[in-house]
Amino acid sequence: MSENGSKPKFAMYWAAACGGCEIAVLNIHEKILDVDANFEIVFWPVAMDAKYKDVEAMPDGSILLTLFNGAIRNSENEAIARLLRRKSQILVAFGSCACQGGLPSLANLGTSQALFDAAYDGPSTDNPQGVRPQPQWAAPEGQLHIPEFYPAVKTLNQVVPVDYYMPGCPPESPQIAAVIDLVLQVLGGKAALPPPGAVIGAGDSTVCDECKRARNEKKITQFVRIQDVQPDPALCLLEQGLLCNGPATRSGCGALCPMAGALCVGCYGPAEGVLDYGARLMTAVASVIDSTNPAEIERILDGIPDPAGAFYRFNMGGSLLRAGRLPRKSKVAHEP
Amino acid sequence: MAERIGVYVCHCGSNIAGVVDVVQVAQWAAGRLKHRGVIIARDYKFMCSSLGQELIEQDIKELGLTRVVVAACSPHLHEQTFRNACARAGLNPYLCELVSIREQVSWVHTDKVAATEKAKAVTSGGVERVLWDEPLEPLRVPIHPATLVVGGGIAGIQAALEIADGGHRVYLVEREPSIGGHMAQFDKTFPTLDCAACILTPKMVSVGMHPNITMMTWSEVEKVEGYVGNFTVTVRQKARCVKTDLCTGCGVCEEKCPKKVVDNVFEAGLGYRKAIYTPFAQAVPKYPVIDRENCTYFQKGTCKACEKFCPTGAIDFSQQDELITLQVGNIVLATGFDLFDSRRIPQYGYGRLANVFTSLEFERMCNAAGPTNGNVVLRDGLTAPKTVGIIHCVGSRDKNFNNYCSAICCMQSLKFAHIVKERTGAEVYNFYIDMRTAAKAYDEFDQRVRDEGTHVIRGRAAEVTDAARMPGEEGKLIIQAEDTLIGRQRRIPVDMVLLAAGLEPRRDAKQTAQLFGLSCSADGWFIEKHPKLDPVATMTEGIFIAGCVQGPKDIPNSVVQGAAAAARVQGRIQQKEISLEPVRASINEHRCSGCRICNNLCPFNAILFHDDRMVSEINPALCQGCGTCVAACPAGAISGTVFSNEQILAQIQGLLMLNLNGGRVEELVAA
Amino acid sequence: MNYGYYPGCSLERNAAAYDVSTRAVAAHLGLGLDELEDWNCCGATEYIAINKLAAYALIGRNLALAQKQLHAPGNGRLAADGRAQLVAPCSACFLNLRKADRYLQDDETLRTATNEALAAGGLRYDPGTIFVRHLLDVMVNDVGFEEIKRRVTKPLTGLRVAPYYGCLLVRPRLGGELSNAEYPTELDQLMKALGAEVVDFPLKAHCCGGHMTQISAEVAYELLRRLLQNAADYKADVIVTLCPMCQLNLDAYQSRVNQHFGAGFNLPILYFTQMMGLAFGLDEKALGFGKEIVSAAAALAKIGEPPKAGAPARRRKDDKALPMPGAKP
Amino acid sequence: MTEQFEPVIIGFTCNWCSYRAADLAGTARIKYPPNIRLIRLMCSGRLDPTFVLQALASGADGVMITGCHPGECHYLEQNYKAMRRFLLLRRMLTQMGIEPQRVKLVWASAAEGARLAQEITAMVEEVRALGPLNWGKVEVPAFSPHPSSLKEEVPA
Repeated sequence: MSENGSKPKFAMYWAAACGGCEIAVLNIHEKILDVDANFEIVFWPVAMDAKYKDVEAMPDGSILLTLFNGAIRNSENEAIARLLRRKSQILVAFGSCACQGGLPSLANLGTSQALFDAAYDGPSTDNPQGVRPQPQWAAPEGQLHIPEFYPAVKTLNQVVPVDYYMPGCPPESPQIAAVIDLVLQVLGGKAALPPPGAVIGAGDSTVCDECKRARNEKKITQFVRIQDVQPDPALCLLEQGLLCNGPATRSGCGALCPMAGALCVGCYGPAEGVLDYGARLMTAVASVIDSTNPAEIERILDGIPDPAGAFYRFNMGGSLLRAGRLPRKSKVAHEP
Repeated sequence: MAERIGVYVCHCGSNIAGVVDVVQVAQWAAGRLKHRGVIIARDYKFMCSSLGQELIEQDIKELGLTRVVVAACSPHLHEQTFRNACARAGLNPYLCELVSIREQVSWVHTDKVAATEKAKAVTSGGVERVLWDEPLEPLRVPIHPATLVVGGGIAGIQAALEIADGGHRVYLVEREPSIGGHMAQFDKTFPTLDCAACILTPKMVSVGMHPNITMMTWSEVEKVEGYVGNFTVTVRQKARCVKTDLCTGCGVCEEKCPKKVVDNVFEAGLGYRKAIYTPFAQAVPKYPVIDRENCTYFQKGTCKACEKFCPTGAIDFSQQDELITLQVGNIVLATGFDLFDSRRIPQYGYGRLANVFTSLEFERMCNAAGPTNGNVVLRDGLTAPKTVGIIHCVGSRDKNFNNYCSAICCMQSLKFAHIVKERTGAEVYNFYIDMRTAAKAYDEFDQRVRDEGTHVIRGRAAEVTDAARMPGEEGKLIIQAEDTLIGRQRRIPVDMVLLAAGLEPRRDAKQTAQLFGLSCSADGWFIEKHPKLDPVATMTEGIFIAGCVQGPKDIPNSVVQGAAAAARVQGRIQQKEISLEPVRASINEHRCSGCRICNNLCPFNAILFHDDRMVSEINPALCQGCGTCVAACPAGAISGTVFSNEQILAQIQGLLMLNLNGGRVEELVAA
Repeated sequence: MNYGYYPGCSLERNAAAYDVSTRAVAAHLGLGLDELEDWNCCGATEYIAINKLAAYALIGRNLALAQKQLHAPGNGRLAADGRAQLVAPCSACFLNLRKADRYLQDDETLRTATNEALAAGGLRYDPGTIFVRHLLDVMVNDVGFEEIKRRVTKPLTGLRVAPYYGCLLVRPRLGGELSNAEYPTELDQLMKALGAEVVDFPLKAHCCGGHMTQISAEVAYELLRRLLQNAADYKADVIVTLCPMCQLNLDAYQSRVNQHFGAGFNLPILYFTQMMGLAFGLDEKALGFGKEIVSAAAALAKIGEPPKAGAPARRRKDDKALPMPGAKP
Repeated sequence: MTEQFEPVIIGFTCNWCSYRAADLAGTARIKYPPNIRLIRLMCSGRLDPTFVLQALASGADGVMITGCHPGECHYLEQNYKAMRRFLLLRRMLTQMGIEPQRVKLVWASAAEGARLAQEITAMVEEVRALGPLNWGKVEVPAFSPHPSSLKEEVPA
C-alpha cells in the first residue's frame, strides 16, 4: 500500500469530543511505538502541530488511515470531516460520538437557543454583558468568523461515508491495540480487511455476554436509582430495578462497568443489525415490567424520570428520530 | 440474483374496480416500481378464479417470476389460494404476498382518487415486503393417536365416544366421582321433556364399557407439557379409598356410613349424601369414594364402619393420590360451567328467604331420584306451593353481573312452569325480559306452556320480599316487577320463587386456561379460533373446546360441539402428521448474550435457557409465532419468520412510498 | 386517624343527638374530627333541581373550604393517595358533596363556572382533592368491626334492632359507598358487633319519603307506614338510622302516621352512633338520648334481658325439611 | 378551494382481532378516511417500538397501534406487553416533542369493525388538526443510517 517505499500516512482528528478518545489511543502504551514505526503521522492536532491548509495540500487519498472521533456539532467539524474523507483511504468513526452522536447528541432533545441560554445565561455563569457567540464579528483587525453552530448534532456517517466503526466512550485500549495489530498485518499482507461498513474493535453480542453477574427470569416491579440502593454484588443489576443498558449494548468492553457495580451506560452502541438503540433497550425493559394494570405500569415507569436520556444516552445522534428521515437499507432488486 | 416480481391487481368484479382504478394501479406498479424489480403488473377480473390463478402460474413459468404480489381481498380469505398457485408453478408459496385493497380500501372508502392512491401505497408496501420474504417449508409434526378429553359432561362424553368409536384411544378425565356432568342432575330436558337420565345413562354406560376409553374419574389434570401431536399430560388420580377391583358397587358402605353431609355438588345443596358415596344411582363408574374432609375416620381417627360392613374388603384407608402420565396427540376440553351464585343479587332473597330456590335446586327437586322424590314442595319439605314465580335472567343480561345471555334459561324456566303446573296445579308467573326460544321446536314449547295457563310477565323482577304491604301478602313472598307491556308496577304474592340463574365460567376457568395455554374472553369463556368458521378449535394447536366451556349453550349444541371436536381430532389422527404455518421465532445463539429478557415473555414456555452455555433457545414446536420475544430482544438476536423486522420495516417504507427516489413523492390527492 | 368534619345543618338542630353522639364516639375511638371552619348548607336534596350552578357553588364552597383547610401545609390529614378525607354523617350532605366532587371532575363547563363563582370569595376547588366519606363507612372500614367489638363494655343484648339505611347513602353508585346498593349489610354487622339482635329488615334501603311530607303528606305517610309496619312485623324494638332526614320522618311523623292509619306504632328511632356510645358504656346524656320524640326509654330498658326464644329445636329424624343454601349438616 | 392537509397514518394490527375488525368494517361497508394504511402483525406483542419510530421518521404523521382487549389476547397476555411498551414509548416521544395524540393504542376485538372505523376517523381528524409531523425538517443527512448497512463508496 505504501508508495515509493515511504511509510503509509496516519491521521487522527477530534470533532465535537472530550479528548478521551485521544487519551485512549495513548493508553495503548508501547504499542504506540508500532504506530510510529509503521506510519507517518501527518495530522493529529492533539499530538503534533499541523494546519488545515497542509492537509488540503495533500493529494486526495494520500492518507491511508484516519481515526475520526467526535460528533458533528458545527460547520468546522463537518468541513474537516469532508476534507479528511477526501484525503483518506480508510476513514474510521472512532468512539461513541463519531459512531452514534455520543453524549453531545443528547443536546438534540432541546433547541440551540436553550443550549446557549444554559451556557451563557445559566445560574453558574457570570456574564454581565450578556455576551453571546456571533458567527461574524468586526474586529479592528478585520472581519472574524467562527464556525456555524448546527441545530442538531450529527454522527460522522450523516455527513460523509464511513468505512469502519469503532465504538466506545472511549474505545477500550486493548481493542485499539488489536485493531492496530490487524492493520499492521493487513499492511504486511498477512490479513484481509474486514468487510466495508463493519464495526471493528467490538463484539457482536451485547454486554451481558461478557458480564459475570448471575441472572434469572426478569420481573421488574420498580425502578430504583443506584445512589439509593446497595445492589447485590453478584446479581444482574437490571433484575434489581437498576436501569443497566447492558442487554442492548454491543459487547467488546469486557462488561467493565456492570462488573464494577456501575450501570452500563450504552457507550458501545447498538448490537449488530440493530436500527435504533433506544427502541431496543426500551422494548426489552418495558416487556419485563411485572404488571398488567396501566395505572401500576405508569407508577413503575415514574421510576424512570428521563426516558429519552436514559435510553439514548450515547446514541441519540444515531437514532431514527434524531437522525431525521433517512433512506433505510434497501434490498437491491436489480443487479447494478 | 435480481428479483423478478409479478404484481396482480384484482377487480373482484366491481367490488374493487368500482372504487379503485385497478388498471391505473397496475400500470403504475409496472412503471414506477420497475426499479424495485416489478417486471410485470396485470389487472384481472377475478384473480381467485382458476383462470386468474393460471395467469400467475403461467407468468412464473414463462417470465421466471421469483416473487408475487397479489392486490385483492383479505389474506384471511385467499392467502392460501395464491400460495397454492405459486406452489403449483414451482415457486415457494411463502414468496407470495396478498395485500388487501378490498376490505381495507374499496369497501371502506368512497373517494375514488384517494382510494386509488391508497391502493398504490398498499401495493407498494407489498412489493417492498415481498423482497424480504424467505422461502419456507411448513412445519410437519407427527400426531400421537391417543386423545385426552377433560370433563365428563355430555359434551365430553360425546367427544370421547365418537373418537373411541373411530378406533382411537381416549382418556376421559373427570374430577367428580362419576361422569354425567350437569345433565345427570336434570329431570326433564326441553323441549321434548324426555327424561335426562333415560337418554344420558346409556351413553354413560357406553363410555364405561368402551374398550377404547380409559375413564379416569375423581381425577384432575395437573400438568400439560409438549405441543400439538405430542402432549405429555400429568393426571392426579385422587385417592378413592376404595379398591375398584374388589368393589361390586353394592352400596352397603354408603348405607352404613354414619356421617351425613349436605351435597352441594350433585344435589345442588338441596339434599344429603354420606361421607362415602356415589353421587347418584346410575353413576359411572359405580364405585364410591370417601370424602376425606367429612369422613369421621379421617377427621377423628375412629369409625371405619364402611370397612367393617364391606362384604368384599374393598375399603382401603391407606390409598394415596396417584400421578399418572399420559401421552396424547390432541386434547378436548369440555369442562362446562358453574351456576351463577344467586346470593350476589341479595334483593332476590336467595339464602335469606327459605322458599327462594335456584334453577339447579329445582332440577333436583323435580327429579324423581332427588331429595323430595320429585315432589314440588316448599323448603319445609311438605307443603306444595299454590303459586310459583319464576324469574328469568338472574345474573344474565345484567351489566352489574354478566352482560351476556345465558341461552338456556328461558327454555328452562318454561320447562319449570310446565313441571310445576303438571305436578301441583299451582298458578305460575314467569318474569322475563325477552323470551328467547330460537331453536327447533322451542317456540312451540313456549306456546304450549302459555296455553297451559302460565302467566308470563314481561319485566325484570325488582325484588323478592317477605315484607307484606297489602292484605293478601302476609306470609307470602312478593315479587315486585314493572310489567312493561301494560306499563304498571305489579306485586305478585307467591309461595315459591325459582331463580333461573345464569351460566358462568367455572370458578377455576382462568387456572384451567393457564394450565392448557388457552385464552379466555373478558367474561371468562374460552376463546375459539374463529367464532363462526372454527368454533371448536383454539389458538393453541391440538387443543379443542366443546360445550359450555366455550360459552353458554343447551344440550343439543353441546353434543354438536362434542362431536365436532371429535371429528377435528379424528381428522388430525388420520393425517398422522400436521403442517403448521412456519411463523416461528428463533434465536441466533452467537448473538444471544443470555440476558434472559425473553425468558418469561412466552406464555407457551417455548423459550428455554441453557445455564451451561448462557444462551436462550426457542423450541419451534412450542412457539406459536406471536413475535413478542422478537420485539423484545435487546440484542436483536431473535428473528421471526414471515413477520421479520426487515419485512415489516420495508413494508412501512413501501406504504409511505419511500421506494421512489427516497422521498414521499406520491402524496395523497386531497380527498 | 384524622378527618375533616362536615356536620351539616341538621346536626345543629333536629339531629343534635347525632352530632353529640358522633363526637363522643369519635373521641372515645381516638378519631380526630376537624370541623370545617365557616361551612355552609349543602343545599339539601332539592336545590340542585332549582338552580344547578348556584347549587354547585354552594356545595363547592364547602369542598373548597375543605381543600384549603385540610390541604394546608403540615396538616397531616392526607390519605395515601394524596387526597384529604372529609366525613359527613348526614346522608344528604354526603351525597351532595360526593356528587359535586364527581360532577365537577367530569363536567369542565360546570367546573369552570363553579370556580368562577368561588373566586368571588377567594376560593377554588380542584375536584379529586377531597375524598368525601360517610361516617358509617369510616366506622366500618377504618375503625373496623374487630376494634368496635373490643370496645364494647355494655353489649346491647336482648335489644331487637332494625337497621335502616335509607336511599341517599347507597345510591347512586359514585364509588366508595357501601358494598351493595340493594341490600347493604354494614349497619347490620355493626349492630351485631355491639351485641344487638339484628332483624333482617327487608325495607332497609327503601325510601323514607324525604321531603314528601311537605309536598304530598299522604304519599309520605304510606311510605313511612310501610317501614314502621315492616319493622313492627319483625318485632323490632328500635329502628337505627344513619340519616337525619330518615330519623326526622320516622320519629316526628310517627304519631301522624298512627292517626292517619289508625295504627299504634311505638318505635323509637335512634342514630347508630348513639347505639355505639351506649355499648361502649359512654354517658347516656352525652349521647343525646331523650331528644327523640318517640321515647326510647322503654326499649332501652330491655338491654340485658336474656334472649326470649328457646334453643332451636333439634332436627328430628323424620324431618323432611330441605337444607337452606350454604347450610352445614 | 383551500387544500386540506391529508395526514398519513400507519396502523399496526393484530392478525386475530384488529385486522379482522378492519376486514369486518370492509364487509359491513363502514366508511372511514383513506389516510390510514394498515400493517398486519401476528400480535400486538410483535410491535417493536422501532417500527413506530421508523414510520414517524419516514414520513408518517401518526401511528395507531391496535390489539385485542386486555385479557383477550390470542396469545394469552402478549397485548399487555404491547401496552407496557406503548406507555413507555409515549413518555419518550413526548420528551422528543411529538404530540401524544400522534401515537395511539386502541383495543379492538374482531367484532368491533364499527368501533375501529370510529377510532380511525377520530384519529385522522385529530392528527389533521395537529398538522404535518414534518420530522424531515430536522437534519436530513444523505447517508446510511446504520454503520453495518454502508455498502458504497468504500475504497478497496
